[in-house]
Amino acid sequence: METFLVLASTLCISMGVFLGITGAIGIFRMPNFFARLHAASVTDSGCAFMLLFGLMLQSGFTLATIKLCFILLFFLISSPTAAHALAKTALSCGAQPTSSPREER
Amino acid sequence: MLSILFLTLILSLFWLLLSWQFAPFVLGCGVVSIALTLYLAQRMRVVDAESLPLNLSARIVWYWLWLAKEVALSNWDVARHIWGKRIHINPRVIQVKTPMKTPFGLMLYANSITLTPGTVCIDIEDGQVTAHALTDSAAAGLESGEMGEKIRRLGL
Amino acid sequence: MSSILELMPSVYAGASLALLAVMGSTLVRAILGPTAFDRVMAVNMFGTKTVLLLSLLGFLSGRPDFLDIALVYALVNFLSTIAVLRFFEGRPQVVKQCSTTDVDLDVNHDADPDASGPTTAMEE
Amino acid sequence: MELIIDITLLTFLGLTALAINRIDKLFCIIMLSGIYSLLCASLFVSMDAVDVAFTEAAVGTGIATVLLLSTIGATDTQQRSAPQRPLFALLVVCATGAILVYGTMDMPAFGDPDAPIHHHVAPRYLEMSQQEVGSDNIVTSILSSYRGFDTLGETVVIFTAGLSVVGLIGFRGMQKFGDRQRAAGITQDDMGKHLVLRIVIKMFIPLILLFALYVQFHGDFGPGGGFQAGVIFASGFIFYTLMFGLDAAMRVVSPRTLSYIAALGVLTYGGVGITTLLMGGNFLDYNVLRPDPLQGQHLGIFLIELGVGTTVFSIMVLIFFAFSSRKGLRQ
Repeated sequence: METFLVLASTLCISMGVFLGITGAIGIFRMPNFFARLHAASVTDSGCAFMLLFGLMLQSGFTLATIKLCFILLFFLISSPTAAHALAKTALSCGAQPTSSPREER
Repeated sequence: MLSILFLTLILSLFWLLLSWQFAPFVLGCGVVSIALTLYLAQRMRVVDAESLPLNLSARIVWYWLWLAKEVALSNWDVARHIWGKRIHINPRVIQVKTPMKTPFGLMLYANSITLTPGTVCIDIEDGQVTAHALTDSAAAGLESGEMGEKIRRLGL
Repeated sequence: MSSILELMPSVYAGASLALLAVMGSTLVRAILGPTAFDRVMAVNMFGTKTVLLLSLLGFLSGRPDFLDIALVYALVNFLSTIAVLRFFEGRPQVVKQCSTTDVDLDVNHDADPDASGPTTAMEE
Repeated sequence: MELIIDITLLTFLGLTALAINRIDKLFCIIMLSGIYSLLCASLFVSMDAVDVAFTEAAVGTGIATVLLLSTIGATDTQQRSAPQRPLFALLVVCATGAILVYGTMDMPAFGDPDAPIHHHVAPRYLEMSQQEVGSDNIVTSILSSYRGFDTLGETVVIFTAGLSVVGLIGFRGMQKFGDRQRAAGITQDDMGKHLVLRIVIKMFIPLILLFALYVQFHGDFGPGGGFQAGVIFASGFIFYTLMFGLDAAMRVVSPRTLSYIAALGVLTYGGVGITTLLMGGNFLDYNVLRPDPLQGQHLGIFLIELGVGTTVFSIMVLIFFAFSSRKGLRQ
């Protein structure tokens, strides 16, 4: 059982780390602000979820798990809200959502 | 009135789970804190039906599971594009009709769209959601309207 | 039995290091910009990564009471994002001033009469 | 392992500081200083200074950025270039830095058990605080009991800072309703425009307020206390102001009420001290408050933390109100 838990949480954490690195690369490879926003979204949703879930598996039925649950819950509400607000303001301030990869950088 | 009761329940739960102390003094502090929070929330007029959906049914759990699957799939999709040798993206702004009417349902829809990598909700109004899609498949997934239909069936 | 559990600290440590790398690249993005929104996004992402790092550090040192700090960030982190957006709202001119390049910004100079805002009022 | 993490964080810190120095876009500097604060908090946590990290988290994540933004909103987004090459200043800075580095050479290594700081009063704090003060969190017992006088000073400093800001900036030019609306960057149809933001903030505000109170009352058991709680509580109000406007926020709690609350906080703190004097103890010696010294300590710490929390909260909100009302003055 313990072996299984350790393996599962290791898997989750490495998954999360992989997604985090993916996002980090994404914010450099993507051509414009809106595309980068999607890359950041990968780290916000996938990476945070997998990592926190892996930690939850490790802590079991304790207060720490409950706090991790709260952190995850607030994350899943606040990070899309921030991204949405960002996109909305960017569009209304004239950022170009559709420029092709070659136009800049 | 129901909203206030609902908020009280949520706040009590939040306090108990955070503190997990059952000494009478700490519990007393909790009661005072919750009362103060409720008073201020009431003064700020942030307690109402749109932020506290009373008609939320347990079926939302199934929606969350479905959403988790969608998020995982689109994570994979975007990750593949990021790691790919050349970036084949087709970013554009699309507009989709929204079937739901309640503000909470619209909020849930907008945040679900944004949470799914590959699509970001830019604006949401009564009948229309404006979103930015990164790839063709992400745009197609949004345009199929499956997500909105699921939220509408929750009664939101 | 105990041997496999001893593996966990190294997993936490490895994950922390990887997160640090992610934070580093986010930091570079925040410095480079180019638009103001890129910076806001980078700071927001940096905050997310900090929460994750703090949780990991709590587990790494075996003191999960660090989680309260992560919880503060999870609750309040997007305050600064929203403040920034409020700051920019309806003032494309300010966005342009705050970006290091105007490549993907298309600011219409006379689109918004209110765009002058407090900033240009200072220019005498 | 932790060493590598510390070194990496420190490197990032240095990089950020350098970038802040090189860039003349003030907005960019504000964003970077947000990152700087996040890095500081991580560094504090990794060096086991959890209470300090908590304060940094509470202050740096929201309020600092918001106040700085209000400032550049009221002035300018571009740094004026310096008229001449400040060679002399560079020289002074380098010399001071060199002296400081030279000074650190005499200091004991980090975590050295023979360091003087570990032989003065620290052993007593570590060994006796459980019996003398009875608080699980030694930082709290040091801050509010052993060093209660210092903390009183800090609270008064914050109070004075708030008074000075209100005295300097004040709430002038706020007569007309429309002015106030514009002051916070809010227009009339704003409420309908930001549906997602509005609902999420409505959901979050009660939770933030309650979390702040949880931090206030659990300083005995874990990291936290009056300072952190006050700042987090103020963050809840700032959220509200950003969403619904300065006018609505001032209707919830007016600047006048806030200044009364701030004074009340300091008075609570001082009052506890006077009470202990009157009851025959030293200033801020909580043992005499109750027949059982431990209970007296508990009561005293509870009261003064309450004083600190209310003062910090109201001063933070007052400063924020003053800054964001200033925005409208230029129009």
